[in-house]
Amino acid sequence: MIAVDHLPVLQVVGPLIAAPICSLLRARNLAWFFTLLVSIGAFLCSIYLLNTVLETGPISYAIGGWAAPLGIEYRVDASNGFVLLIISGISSVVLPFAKRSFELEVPENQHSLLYTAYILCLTGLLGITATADAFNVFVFLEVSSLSTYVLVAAGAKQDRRALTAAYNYLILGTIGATFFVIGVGLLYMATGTLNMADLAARVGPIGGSRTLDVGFAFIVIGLALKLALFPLHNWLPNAYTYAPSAVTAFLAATATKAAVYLLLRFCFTIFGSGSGFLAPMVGLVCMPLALAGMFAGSLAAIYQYNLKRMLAYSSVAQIGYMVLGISFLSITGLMATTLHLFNHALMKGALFMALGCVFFRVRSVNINDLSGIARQMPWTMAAFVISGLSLIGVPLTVGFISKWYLISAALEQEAWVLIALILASSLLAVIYIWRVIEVAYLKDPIPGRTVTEAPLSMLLPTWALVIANIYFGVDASLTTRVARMAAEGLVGVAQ
Amino acid sequence: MRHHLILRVVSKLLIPFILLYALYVQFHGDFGPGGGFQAGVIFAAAFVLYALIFGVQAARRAFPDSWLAILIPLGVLIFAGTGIASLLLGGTFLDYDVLASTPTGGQHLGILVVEFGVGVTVTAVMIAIFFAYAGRTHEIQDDDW
Amino acid sequence: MLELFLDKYNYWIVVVLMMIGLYIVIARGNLVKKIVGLNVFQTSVFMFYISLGKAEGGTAPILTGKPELFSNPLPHVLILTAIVVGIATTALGLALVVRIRESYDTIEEDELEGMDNAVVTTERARLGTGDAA
Amino acid sequence: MMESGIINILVDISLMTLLGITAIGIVRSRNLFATAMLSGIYSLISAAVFVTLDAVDVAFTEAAVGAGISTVLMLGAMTLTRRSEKHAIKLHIGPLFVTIGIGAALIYGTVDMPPFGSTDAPGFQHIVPEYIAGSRDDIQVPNIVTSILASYRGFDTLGETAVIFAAGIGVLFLLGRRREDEEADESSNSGKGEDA
Repeated sequence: MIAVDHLPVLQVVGPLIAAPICSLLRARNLAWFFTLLVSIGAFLCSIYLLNTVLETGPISYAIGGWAAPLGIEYRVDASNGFVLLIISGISSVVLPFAKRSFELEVPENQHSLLYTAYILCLTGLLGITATADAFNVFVFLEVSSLSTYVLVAAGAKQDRRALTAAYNYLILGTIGATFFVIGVGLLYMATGTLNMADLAARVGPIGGSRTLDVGFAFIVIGLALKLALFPLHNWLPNAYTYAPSAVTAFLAATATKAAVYLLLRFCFTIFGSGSGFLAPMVGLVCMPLALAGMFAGSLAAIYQYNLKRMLAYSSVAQIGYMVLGISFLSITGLMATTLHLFNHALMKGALFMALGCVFFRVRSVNINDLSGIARQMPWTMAAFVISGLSLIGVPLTVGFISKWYLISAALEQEAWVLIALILASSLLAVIYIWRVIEVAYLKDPIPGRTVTEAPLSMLLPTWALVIANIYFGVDASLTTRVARMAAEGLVGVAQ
Repeated sequence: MRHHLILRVVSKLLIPFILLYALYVQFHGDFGPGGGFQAGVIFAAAFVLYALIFGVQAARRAFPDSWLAILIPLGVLIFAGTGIASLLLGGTFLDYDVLASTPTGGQHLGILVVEFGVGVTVTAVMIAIFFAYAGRTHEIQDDDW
Repeated sequence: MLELFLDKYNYWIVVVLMMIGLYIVIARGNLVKKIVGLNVFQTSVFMFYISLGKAEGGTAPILTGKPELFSNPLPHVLILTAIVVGIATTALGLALVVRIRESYDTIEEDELEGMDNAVVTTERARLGTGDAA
Repeated sequence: MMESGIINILVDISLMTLLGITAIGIVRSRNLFATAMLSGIYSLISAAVFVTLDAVDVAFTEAAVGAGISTVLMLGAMTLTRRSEKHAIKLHIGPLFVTIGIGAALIYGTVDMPPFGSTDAPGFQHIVPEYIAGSRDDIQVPNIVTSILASYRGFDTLGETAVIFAAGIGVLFLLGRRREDEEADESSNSGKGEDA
């Protein structure tokens, strides 16, 4: 029973210990199975943690036995408990899918290293989410980033552009992380502490310090690079396009989510009360960028012939929605962002996995090669269409819930223009999803090509996410309850 | 560089001292500057020197890939294992107090062990990285420089 | 004015060094040079951290038994970690450069982009004819 | 403060000037071999700066890593790539403005900072006194940096080890297999593009 008390840290340390063990496993099936077990373990752990947090409130864990500001603290509350659940859950769904996908797309003798990098990436993402220490965030951010570069570069067997994509991601990611470090340094200089709760308590009384303002700005820019906020999104389309299918599905559904969570944490928990800088920074800078990202991303998506790239640009647009939710600076806006974190993970995970199924059979995700594919791969394309509808925001899917809360937040502030813009950008999503439907369903199959439905091991995980898209779209009571608690928790600590 | 007699003799004399110094840095970190990371780097530097003078093949024989494959993960496991041990002994993760009969003794033991873990992984990773680069090129010729 | 300079000169020089490093990263097109720039940028950030931990008249934070004024050891610890992260990033970045060179035969950004764009153009052309048929 | 202060400032400023010259040398050099050497020199001088700022552990590490390992890596990579930059060094206006903007923001931020060397800074008042006392009484390790690194913030160091491990895995993944294997692999896979 003692083990239960240690779950906050075991959630992260479990995968951290598993990674070196995985590198020792030479048989690739064994490495895959081991990775799957680890991921499911982390998922179960996150379910337990979130459940406990919802019932009894935040859990704090002092690593090394040193109490909070001295040592590094792990602190799980509704908001990061939710993000832990998203990351480990998506990972557990993607892994069964990943096996066949990696067998096709990555050279055989590299699989145990590949799964090791995958576990490290999972470790890093869980670590940055669970920690309550600003510098510890950086360390685990780099664990996840370095392994992500490797995972992206693993697409090089299919297309050498994966290498340049990984390199550019490495350069921009490192600049982002260094900006984050500068920001943390400035905060430390002004407050003398690195613990988030302690920072929040000490930032308040200082107020109006230029050091703090600049520190905050650097942290926001660093995170904006990591979460690919327009116009700092340049690394994302190539990275998502040329990474192996399973990696894209995993990253698109988790990596940017963790960065958005960090942005929430810094904006609201730490700077919520203290700096007079928050409101102008968010209102004048983040909101226009979010809107620009929504339109630039969707418009760029319409013109792509490579569908993975199309969805990557769509992710840029979706990140715009998340940041827009933040920029309302209200509980409803925060709920919209938190809900969209979860919902977007479901829909993008499903969409990228459906494309992964297509690639597995067709060896291409260019739109013309998909002519009439729906007749040959009906289940895959049905999954694509349903999650596409969710992306657009059609009722009875999770996408609708996100849009609903986003529009409610705009309504509260009577921002009619914003509502019009949100609806208009959803129409752009209709266009690029319809392009795919038109080609896949209405055109004739390419003559002479015999393509069969994707294997069950890939189809079932895809459909698991599709069903989640519908289930949480019909009954959003659980997710909205968590999102409300998360939003209140994020703001509440600061007040 | 195989034919440079002076280099070979000097480095043969030097390398044991570099290794000794690495060990000193590894275990003296409590008192002066140094610790596992620095020691690992110095240890690896000795091997890089050896490889440069006597050839990568000889260095690979001295430090075979199978060792590296085990040592790289081993260091991380030693470090994290210390954390798990303290957890099993009733403390929180990485709480060294519980590792020995007195808290101070536990702290000393814990610091020693985790620094050793860092040293192992750093040494192995640095050597592996060097071999990985070296493995992709032909021997560097003197007139290349 | 002089006082402000004496108070802040260290930070200011370090900021200038950071800017030079960052400039190399974003302005130079050679992939190895970019990594060097990243190193300069990060090393300057490290100096910034260490500067803020300096105590006037202090000594290195090693206990000698006498009561002494120490410089702040916490930034030292953070930067030790950051240096390690930096070298890890450099190693991985250079490995990527080596692979890029092997498959593209160049490490100049504009040439890489040119080659990738050429691929895109041919793909689009192929797709265009596919549409007509 | 004045007497020893002035000497310190002079040493500081001369080191910093050297750093500036080296950095500009890196910007202007087209020869990548020279760039790698200059980058090693930059690290060595920064190590000297770290010593003047009392950070002996950091200086040690920076010298070993920046001047040692990372130069070796640069040279190793260079034997596999090329020795000089292709394009002439010219001023790029866009990046220049970006960096100047970022620098200006940082300078703006320094205005409210505690003076350089001041022990009134919050960093000296909060937490750190406990580290010093704890290192003396509880942990009994003379090097305070070691006791924070390995004990108080040991988890960061575990993360750091994981980062090194990740880099090792990454380099082995990218370069571990011999070239011949990959060439065989690629020829069986009909080339670079996305094959339909």
